[in-house]
Amino acid sequence: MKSDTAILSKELPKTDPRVKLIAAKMKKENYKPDALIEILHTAQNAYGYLPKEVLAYITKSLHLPPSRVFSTVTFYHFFSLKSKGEHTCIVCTGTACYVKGAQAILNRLEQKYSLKPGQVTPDNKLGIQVARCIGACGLAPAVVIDNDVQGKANAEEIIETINAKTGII
Amino acid sequence: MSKKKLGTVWLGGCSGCHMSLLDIDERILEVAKLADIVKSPVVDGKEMPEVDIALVEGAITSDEHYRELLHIRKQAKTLIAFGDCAVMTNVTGMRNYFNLKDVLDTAYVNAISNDKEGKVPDHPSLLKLNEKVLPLQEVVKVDFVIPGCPPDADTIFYVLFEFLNDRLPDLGKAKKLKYG
Amino acid sequence: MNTIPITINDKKLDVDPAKTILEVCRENDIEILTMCHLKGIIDIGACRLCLVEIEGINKLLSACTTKVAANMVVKTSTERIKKYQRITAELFFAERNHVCSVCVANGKCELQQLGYKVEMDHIRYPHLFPHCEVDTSHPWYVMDHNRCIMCTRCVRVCNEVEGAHNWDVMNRGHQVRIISDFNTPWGESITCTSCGKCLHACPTGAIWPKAIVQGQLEKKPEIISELMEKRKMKL
Amino acid sequence: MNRQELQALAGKAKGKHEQFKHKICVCCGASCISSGSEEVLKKLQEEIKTRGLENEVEVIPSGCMGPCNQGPLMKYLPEQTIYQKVDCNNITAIVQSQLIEKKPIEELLLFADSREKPFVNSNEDPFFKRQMKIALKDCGDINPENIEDYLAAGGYRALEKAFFLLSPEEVIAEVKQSRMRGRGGAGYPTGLKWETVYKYVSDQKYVICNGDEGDPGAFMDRSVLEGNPHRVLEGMVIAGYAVGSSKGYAYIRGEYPLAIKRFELAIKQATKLGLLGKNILGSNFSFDIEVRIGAGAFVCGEETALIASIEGKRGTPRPRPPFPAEAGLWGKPTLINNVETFAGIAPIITNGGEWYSETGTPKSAGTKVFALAGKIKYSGLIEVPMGTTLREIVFDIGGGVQNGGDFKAAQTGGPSGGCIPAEHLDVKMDYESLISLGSIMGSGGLIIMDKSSDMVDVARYFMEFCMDESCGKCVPCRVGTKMMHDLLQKICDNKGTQIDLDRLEELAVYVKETSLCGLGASAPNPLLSTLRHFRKEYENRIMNHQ
Repeated sequence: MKSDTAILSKELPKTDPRVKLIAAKMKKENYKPDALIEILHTAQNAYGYLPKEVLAYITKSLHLPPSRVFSTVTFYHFFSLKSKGEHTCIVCTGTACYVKGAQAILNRLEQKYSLKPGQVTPDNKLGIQVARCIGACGLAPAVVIDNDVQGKANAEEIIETINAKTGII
Repeated sequence: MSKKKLGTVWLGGCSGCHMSLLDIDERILEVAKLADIVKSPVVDGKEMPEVDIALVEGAITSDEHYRELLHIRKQAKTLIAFGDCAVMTNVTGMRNYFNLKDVLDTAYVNAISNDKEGKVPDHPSLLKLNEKVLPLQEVVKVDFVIPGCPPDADTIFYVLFEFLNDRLPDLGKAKKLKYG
Repeated sequence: MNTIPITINDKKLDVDPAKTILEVCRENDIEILTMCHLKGIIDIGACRLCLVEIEGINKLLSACTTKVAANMVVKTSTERIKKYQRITAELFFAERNHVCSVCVANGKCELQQLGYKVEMDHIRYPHLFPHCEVDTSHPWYVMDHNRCIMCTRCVRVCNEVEGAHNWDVMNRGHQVRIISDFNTPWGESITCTSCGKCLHACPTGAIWPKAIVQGQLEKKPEIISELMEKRKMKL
Repeated sequence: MNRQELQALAGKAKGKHEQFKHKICVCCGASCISSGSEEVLKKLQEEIKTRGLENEVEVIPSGCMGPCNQGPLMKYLPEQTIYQKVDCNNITAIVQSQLIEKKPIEELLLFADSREKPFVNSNEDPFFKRQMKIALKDCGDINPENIEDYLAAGGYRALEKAFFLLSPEEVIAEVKQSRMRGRGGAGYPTGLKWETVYKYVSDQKYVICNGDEGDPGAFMDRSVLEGNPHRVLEGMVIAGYAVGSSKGYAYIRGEYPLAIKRFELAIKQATKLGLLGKNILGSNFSFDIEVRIGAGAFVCGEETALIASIEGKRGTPRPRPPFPAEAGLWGKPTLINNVETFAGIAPIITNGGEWYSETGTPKSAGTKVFALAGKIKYSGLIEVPMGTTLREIVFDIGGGVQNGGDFKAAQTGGPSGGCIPAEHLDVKMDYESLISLGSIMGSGGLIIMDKSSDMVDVARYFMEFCMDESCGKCVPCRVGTKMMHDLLQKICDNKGTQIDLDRLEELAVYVKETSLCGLGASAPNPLLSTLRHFRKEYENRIMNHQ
């Protein structure tokens, strides 16, 4: 719990293309409160996460109580209140991947980059996450690096790919 | 009927439960008719001998408590968790929401004090605190519990009297349950 | 008025079909334990204390959300139900940090009463000891998450009765917490009207007024029920 | 578009396909795409063009063919010859040999690396031979992004039949006669559900397609939505017609971007042709479908939670009754069915309910799609008649345990299901038989485990899943799953005692019986079933403890 009064009253720059995108989506959905999750999807895609001032903007536009929006945001895994990093590496820990050694891959990545799932490197270059199942069970174990699914993954190859993308050595 | 042996122990608690035990006042004479109090903070014995009933006040907070409780368990036929701390850690357990290090630092390092170089005491003769405070049931098998902070003198007397007469008390049925 | 016959604990009753099992039981002095129920606000069936056995239905159903039906045969206090009520009470105590001896609600707490009713002498499960905040930022009231049992009576009262919707629930699973606005300090809330209804709705020592000492706390959840009753009559 | 125009268009589309002598399907399901099938497709198109075969050979980016871990897959029709692990370097050779010289390259055929002799006609391969495709029919043979392909394959004819030849009551009667049961997991009779919704009188009713396939290890719905979205859409419209609804929602997991894209495209195409929207095919029935994207919450697969989520709220379930059929989305009567259920509707209407009921077992009719994964030789998507034994699935279709290992257990139903040990390999896969073994059918995830799997850890893994996915509303699930997880972790760490095991069992039964929704009520299943079949493993852990 942190005091955020200043951030909440901050106006968003209307010319920001991301703000425009959200505004257009809200208009398309007729500012209906039941479209909240759809609008949050748009915002999350535009920013990569949900900054508080954006939440405040959506809250005001849809005339919703702030706690109602915040409760919805924190309920769903897809929405994040922090940046997930410029590059993301998602290790699938679904049952098929788990049985085929996803945990070992995750452990290796955690050790290599000193990150726990959900954390981001200090320079915001890389974030590691886990997914409950990406539905690529035939390719288990699967890892997703920046939206590319790497099937039958092997920790060292994953590290190579990540290093190539992020410039981390 | 031969006289029973009763022991009471004070572990990680405030001794309030023992104060409440003393509040049974003159009824202690009835207890004394049925049992000898062979070990207690209010009598002389140092080691816990074999007893029929052991009342254990307080939670397990250190290695010493741990060893002592194991010993009491060996010596006692009936082990009674005596008071909220023994039953569910209560105030003693309030440090469980934090790391032990933070707790000690708050007490010895960060607290305002005359001692400029505040440091956590670590003399070998001092007992070592466990990372988490545990209720008795997490360490040994407990035969009976008396919750309450402290339990009422009436409740304590009721439980002792029943046990000393070889009956099993039932706090729920007797409407004598109390937390806090 | 049309009535339908039902049987509760071998007692035959003729009841209004619009009522829930819980309402019927309360009117007929049949005890049903509840925690998340507060007369006047919408029932959610979350505490699972009011579960009853109904003949012909496999599952236990919550009395607060299940309407009576003709010829229903209900049992409210079988051994199975009593056993589950005790486990529920134990889980309530083990989940957060209920230290009765230092709680303002000691002696006035519905959770304590529940423990006594189910004859819970100790908690068989390990305590979770979560780290919980105490929000003292509001000038008059305190929100102590250590004592919260997530009955969400405050959330519903704030939304349904006061219409402010200051409170809601964040996160999920065992990490749920009651929040004010964007999980910001209560004292900075832009929606709270400081009406104090949540304080009376709260069954434990989670929400309480400042400047009070142990033993003085008085909670009157019935004022919410009375208020809603009056509103209904006006309509 | 009216009825005649639809028939004309379907005829035209069919004729267009028939002018090609050969068809080559390249699997463009999400699995094959991540193995590089899009490049293969591009390269193949170039190859056909270079050889000037554009008028003879049709190249189709198709949906999932089944054996997902052998991708990218390429299928030649009408020969039914499948090539596996195709890459850009061997396309020229394959085209030359298969198409021109009519001589398949044996070492590149499906399962060439593991079968003594691979099959030129894939339908003769045991992997396919034992299957029966109803929900997955056409999936893998048509381009899911082209409505004309679907029309050519007989698509939307069931809808036409329903609208013009059957009354809503008759449609429901057919579905009832088919004895189909909900494919989402619980197995409630579909026809009965439709009838209930139909009977409630309301100014507005809703049809919801539940595509929030959250079970880890399951990808049936994804494959159907990606491989044949129009089939699902057609099923939804028929359902709308039958129950008297004009508005549908398709709730699809956010983790499946391709499925969302293809389903949205299908809606667009169908709307353009007048198969969705106002006065469909000139009738006086109107129906719209909106896609809602899930945001990552397993509990939203539970119908009342899904409804809350569509309403834009936290996906917390509410007690039933009232059931959604009475009071669902915005308090209106609502029909919720799973993707696979909707995919089965069109064939039922086309061929009749009786035809469908002839397949499967007396209590579980029809076929079931399973996602076969884990320590199995041939993993992937399969569809078999209900009542097929687990042994047939694992050993005949799946080729047995990977690397010749020993079969230990099969996990069905994901975190809500249980483990079936080797001694029950001959169990018939239908709703009742699985329940009698302490598992459930679930949505169709089937994870095979070998001797290296530690069953206590498997129980812990699923409990952790349920603990994280619990919505936190009711006490048994919120605290109970956390408590059970901590106790399981303790046993996994060899610190458990007999008392812990007793507590665990008591809690499991308590959580099962008192939880508000299906997630909590089924969360103890993996624990209870491993305790039932593998108790020794738990006891060994405890005995190790001093």
